[in-house]
Amino acid sequence: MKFKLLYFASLRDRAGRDAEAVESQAADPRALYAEVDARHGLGLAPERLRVAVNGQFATWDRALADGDEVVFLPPVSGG
Amino acid sequence: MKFKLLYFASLRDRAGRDAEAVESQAADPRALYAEVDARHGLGLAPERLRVAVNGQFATWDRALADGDEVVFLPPVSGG
Amino acid sequence: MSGAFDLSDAPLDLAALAGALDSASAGACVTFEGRVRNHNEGKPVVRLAYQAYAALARAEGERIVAEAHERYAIEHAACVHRVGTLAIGDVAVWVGASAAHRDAAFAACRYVIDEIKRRVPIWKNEFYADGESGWLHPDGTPVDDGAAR
Amino acid sequence: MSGAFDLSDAPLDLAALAGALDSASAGACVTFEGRVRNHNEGKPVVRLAYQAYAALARAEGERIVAEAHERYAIEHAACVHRVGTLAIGDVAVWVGASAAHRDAAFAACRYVIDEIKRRVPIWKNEFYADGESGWLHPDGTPVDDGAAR
Repeated sequence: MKFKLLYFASLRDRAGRDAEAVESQAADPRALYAEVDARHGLGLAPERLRVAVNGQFATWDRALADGDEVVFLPPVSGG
Repeated sequence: MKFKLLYFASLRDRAGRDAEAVESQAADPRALYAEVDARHGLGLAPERLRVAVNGQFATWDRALADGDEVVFLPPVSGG
Repeated sequence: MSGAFDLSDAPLDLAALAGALDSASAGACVTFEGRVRNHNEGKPVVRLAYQAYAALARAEGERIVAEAHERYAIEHAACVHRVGTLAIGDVAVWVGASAAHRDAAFAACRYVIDEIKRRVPIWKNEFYADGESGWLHPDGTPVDDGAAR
Repeated sequence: MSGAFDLSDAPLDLAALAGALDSASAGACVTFEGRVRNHNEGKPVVRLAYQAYAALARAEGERIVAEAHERYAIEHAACVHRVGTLAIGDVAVWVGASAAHRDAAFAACRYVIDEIKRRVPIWKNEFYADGESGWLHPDGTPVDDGAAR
């Protein structure tokens, strides 16, 4: 399946990009994060992140579908 | 002794004036209020008022001196 | 602390008031505006007038702002209260507080408006659509209504 | 509710924002401004930059303002958050709430800023006087500082 990933904040710095297209067999965000973390060394354990799929907050074991936009969200610090 | 009285809000309406010079032997604000209430029918019991003497909050049994400015203050409603 | 509390018989310049709270170290600024509502206790209000015992009002207002500085870690606080005749929507009272953190700014702003309403010798006379008017209690009920509430 | 929450890459027009809270029946208006401070955790800050996941930030921001309407008896509420590079003193986030009574206006304003800081996907990168920079946690501590606090 093909996924579109967006990176923000420290994950963007570590990945060295703000977006990437990824080809993966990951069934859920947990498996997908393990893959990209292994490749980029993102530096944050998944317990410290939230995940969004197609612009909405999602659970780590949500089933992914081809074409999904997946975003791993570092702890927020707006305001 | 001579006192200067100022009137505000409903007391001003009842007294029909915003200030008056009063000649009185009243020893404290309590006695002075009884006199002016009897004359003007001010309509508020002293328990519902505060009193100020010479621009500062005062007690009802404070000794008055010749020339004092005495103000009986209805319940406030600013804001 | 000069000008921490003031009375004004002219419309308030809110931008100028807020500007006085600026500080490079203040991360949080909270303001409160009290405006003339078009109703009170179910009666339509057309305008209102404030009377103040000016000398004591200024002294007590300054005291309240000073207390806010003692109680909360704020950088600036100020309050201005209108006197005279106001129309619906006019700002009757403005309070602002700035601080490094928002807890202190919110608490100080709330403290000042609560104490102003409780302690400062200012009186509100509401004029109703039916031609009547009446002086108000701090809780918004009429002074001349003898019944306890 | 359109425009109840927005992101802006340009300086905020505070007067225009406050004007949107006006209502003839609103007696109380509370605003919060979060400004860029010149220090954090004891380090001098020279500027900062905000990144946002814009689509989700807008949706979550609108949800928070809608929650404020459900929880408190308010007439209007709104919030705008800056993105991009800001200088010391710039307003980074503005929240306003109006209501018939001040309890609701204070509570709603506080609710919105607290939830915005907790839930909306916006990240702050501080640039320090020593040339370093760092992404921040919600509590203002650095993300990359491994030690628990």
